[in-house]
Amino acid sequence: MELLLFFVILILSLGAGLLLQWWPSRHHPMPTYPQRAPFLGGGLPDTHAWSRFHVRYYPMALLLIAFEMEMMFMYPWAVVYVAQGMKAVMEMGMFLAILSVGILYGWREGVFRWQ
Amino acid sequence: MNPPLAVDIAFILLALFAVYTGWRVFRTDSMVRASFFLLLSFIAVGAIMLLLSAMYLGAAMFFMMGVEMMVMALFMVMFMMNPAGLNPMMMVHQHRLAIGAGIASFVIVAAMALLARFPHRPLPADLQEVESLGNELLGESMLIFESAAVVLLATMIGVVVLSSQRGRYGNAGEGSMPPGLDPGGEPAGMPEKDDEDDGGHHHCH
Amino acid sequence: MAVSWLARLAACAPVPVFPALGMRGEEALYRLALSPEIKLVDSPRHASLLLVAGGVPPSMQQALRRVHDQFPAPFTTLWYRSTPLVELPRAAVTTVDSLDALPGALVESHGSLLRNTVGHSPRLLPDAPPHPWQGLGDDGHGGEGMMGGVPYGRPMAMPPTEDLRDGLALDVLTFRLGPFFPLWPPGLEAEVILQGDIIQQFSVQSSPFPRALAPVFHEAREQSVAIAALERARARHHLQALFHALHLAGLEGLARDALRLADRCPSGDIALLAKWFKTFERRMKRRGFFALHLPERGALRQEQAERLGGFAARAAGIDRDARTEDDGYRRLAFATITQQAGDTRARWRQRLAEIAQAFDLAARAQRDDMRTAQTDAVETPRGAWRDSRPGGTSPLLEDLLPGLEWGEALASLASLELAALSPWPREERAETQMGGAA
Amino acid sequence: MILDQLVWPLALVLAALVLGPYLLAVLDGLVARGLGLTRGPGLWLAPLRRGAWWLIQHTNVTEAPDGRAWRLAPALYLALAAGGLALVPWSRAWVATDIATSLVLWGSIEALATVVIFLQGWSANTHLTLVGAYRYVALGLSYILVSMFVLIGVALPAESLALTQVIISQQELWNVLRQPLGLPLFLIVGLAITFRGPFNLADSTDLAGGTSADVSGAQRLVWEFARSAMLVAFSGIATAAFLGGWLGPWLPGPLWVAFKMLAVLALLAWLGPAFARLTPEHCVSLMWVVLLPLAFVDLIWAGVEALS
Repeated sequence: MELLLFFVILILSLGAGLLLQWWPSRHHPMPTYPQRAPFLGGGLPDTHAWSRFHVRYYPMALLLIAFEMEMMFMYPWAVVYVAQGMKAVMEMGMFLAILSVGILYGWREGVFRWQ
Repeated sequence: MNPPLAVDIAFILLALFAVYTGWRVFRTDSMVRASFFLLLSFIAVGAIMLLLSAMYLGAAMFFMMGVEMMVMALFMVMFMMNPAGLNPMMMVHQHRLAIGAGIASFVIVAAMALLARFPHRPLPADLQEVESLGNELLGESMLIFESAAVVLLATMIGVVVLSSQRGRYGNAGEGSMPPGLDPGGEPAGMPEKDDEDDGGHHHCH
Repeated sequence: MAVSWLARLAACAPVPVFPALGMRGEEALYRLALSPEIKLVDSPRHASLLLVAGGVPPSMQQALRRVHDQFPAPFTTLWYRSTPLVELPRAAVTTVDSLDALPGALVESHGSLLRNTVGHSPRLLPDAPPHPWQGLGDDGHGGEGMMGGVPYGRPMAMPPTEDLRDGLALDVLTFRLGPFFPLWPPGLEAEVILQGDIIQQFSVQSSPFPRALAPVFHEAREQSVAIAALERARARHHLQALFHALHLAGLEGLARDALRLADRCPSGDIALLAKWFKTFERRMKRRGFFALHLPERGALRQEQAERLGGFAARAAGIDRDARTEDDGYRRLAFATITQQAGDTRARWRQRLAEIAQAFDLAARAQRDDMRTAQTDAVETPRGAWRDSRPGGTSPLLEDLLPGLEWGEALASLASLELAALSPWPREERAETQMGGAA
Repeated sequence: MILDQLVWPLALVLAALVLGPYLLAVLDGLVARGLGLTRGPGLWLAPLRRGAWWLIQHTNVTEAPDGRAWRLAPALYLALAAGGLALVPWSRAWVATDIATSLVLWGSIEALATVVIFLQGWSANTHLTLVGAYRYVALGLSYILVSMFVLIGVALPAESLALTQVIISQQELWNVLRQPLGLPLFLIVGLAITFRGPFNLADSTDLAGGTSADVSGAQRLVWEFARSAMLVAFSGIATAAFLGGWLGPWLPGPLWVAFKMLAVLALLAWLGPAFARLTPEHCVSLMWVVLLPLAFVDLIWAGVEALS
């Protein structure tokens, strides 16, 4: 039941978003090529913008993947935390301490700076 | 239980959607589109999990795949030629092998689904899925859980070592120099002779 | 009737204006930034009006046509002290020569555009792709292979030989930016090569338009002038420069405050001005303006700083100021201020310190009615004006910007003054009037 | 039964989806007025006028865009915002989507928002939008960890991942007091997910509008609307997680929720333009080196508090 309503809300808003874009422009002609050129203050590009884009934060992105895996363990842990008491504290403390080492190491090696 | 008919219809629609988007992954020219078609496919599978009352696994699926497909798109665009598919291209290689492997694995999995005898163990109605998962993590599977932390730490360090150009002593390409043992002294722990052009290999750790 | 109802609603919206600044067009920008009914935007895609302010040299008219054609319909044009492009029909052109009438004219144009009483601007350039491609080549993309050809009219980006930072050579994006890029000095045109968001190469193709100074600087070359007037004009100049940097940093409110202060500079009460400026400076620091500029970004080398002169040299630790040679200033116990780092942050610290110093000097000079004693060297905000006016120095960007991230590069650019000094002073009219209003 | 489970929650979500962004635009107008950017009458009409202008302006097309993805991105962003609003409990009975893992589902909405914002900048195939898109991903991948830690913090005393349980656990003391670091950190997440103020890396001024630089007309309307709607959804989650949701004397629950959401929105509308935009490099360092450890501290605090 809840999921049905969630789904209905998603579809309604998605449809509204698309309709709102499509309806006003349904009779508009295709813009001319000069209009469609990228805006560069009067200048022109040599090439398409799509390219092998040099992402400058790729080590951070990889670090995140590892860290996020670990976060997924934390949600179930949070639910039983109070019931399990000290045991949960110890276990998660150890777990997080190990992973903090990873972040500290990454920071030390300049992972969060632009490569 | 919920009205079974609606759940069945939703399941079939989502399954078809997952298969369709999975197929589109290999039919599109753009790496970004391919990544996000795969994401859509995973989302459909996650939604099926929600339908199966695996509330945590389903939501976690959205979460994980959202981040992971984003990172995958970044790297696909970085390293693939013609990443946006401006020119027509073929996403798949070795067609015959791929088709054969696909059919074979489909048949095996389908046979398992149809022929295997699944135990009939209806779950108690008041099963708290997330809690039982948490208790498992803090109970029998604790060792696995903690060793996962160590494995992830190893992953993190590996990632940093392999990908980070900037070491703590400066750029790796410049040939890093650890500080001396005494002020102004010889760099500590260096080999006798430093090979100047090591071709961008990292020795910053 | 729904459309006319919508149009009437939209006609009252704040007027989205894209300013294309020509020579001596800044005054229009500063005036419009303080007009609440106008919304200045940075992309023609967001505007209903193209405002061309100031003269556009013939070599840049093609670029202007390109900007003009990038507006989505409906839009129209307005020309402030500028000659409209000849091919534009009369109906799509409004010309205005008075600064006071400008905001009103823009509001009027926007309103009549939406009420359909003024013509939409037509397209000027032919509707053709940059390169013919359809149906050519082996895949119909105008060439051969996976990376070849000109799909959709343009070639694909190709990898360079190396990368400045991490040696990972991926594709570079080569494009020419300007001369109407609103986030750097008007007239500057450059070929930029980006790898990721790092600038790999930057070559200036045309220098920014010469910058006109307040007439008092020109007078000072001919006769003795009041030091107070000179210093007020200096503070005003730096405050106006600050507007661009604050806009770039996303601090729109403070950017307007800088302009308001600048407008009060020529005739406002000097003690009050100094007090307001102190508050303004404090607020700027608190809101993280300096935190935005990482240390060592955009740092000038010694000889570059010397070539630039003025505040940029002093920010790099070169203790040189033509004011020290003037007896009038000496009697005011003028002492130069310097910074050491020479980077973007140091330049802004220097400029802020010089504004505060200018207010202080003006206050003391005004009390005793001090005047300058010499005319053969005047310290302008752009640098010392001795035998010749400070010239354009934009080629040093080719050295300075590579290796910087895009935002850092633009922030560094905003902290510098690279345009040559115009031989003619700025017209005083606007200034006295604003002074009168304040 | 049907009325309580379907009709009222749906009506409330849709009302919040339509009214919320409008009220946020009015609040933004008030803040702009405070900064001296606009003045004169028409505070309440200004958002409608702007919207009308966007509806009239033609939608731009670029040379070789990924057309479908480009049009889909704003609509998907709006759908994600609506999904977030669906998770907000309006009262004990009126919750559109009351599942056991709504906190995780909100986390996945945050993760997917990054994808959608990237898509908006990428699909245009123009230079400035592309740089904006990649910049935002750096931020989007960083803030998500902070958000997860902070939300796990509120799950500890509730012993549940459901927002309704989180609210019920705040009956004695709201989480904003019980976990004082939580709400400030979470507000930063709110600014980041809608790229406002210091975290406006996607649509920044130095890129002439960033991912929006080549977007016009109705597409821009939907984009800006979705961006506001996302902040409204965020304020709903913040209300439930930290401000006790429907809890409050005298008034009915949904009204309390609405008031608290408005307060959060007003705070964010005021905070946004108060600070200079951070550089992407700064942002990433800030998130990982400063805010993530602070989120650790918050979690430990929450843990100690929950056991005592």
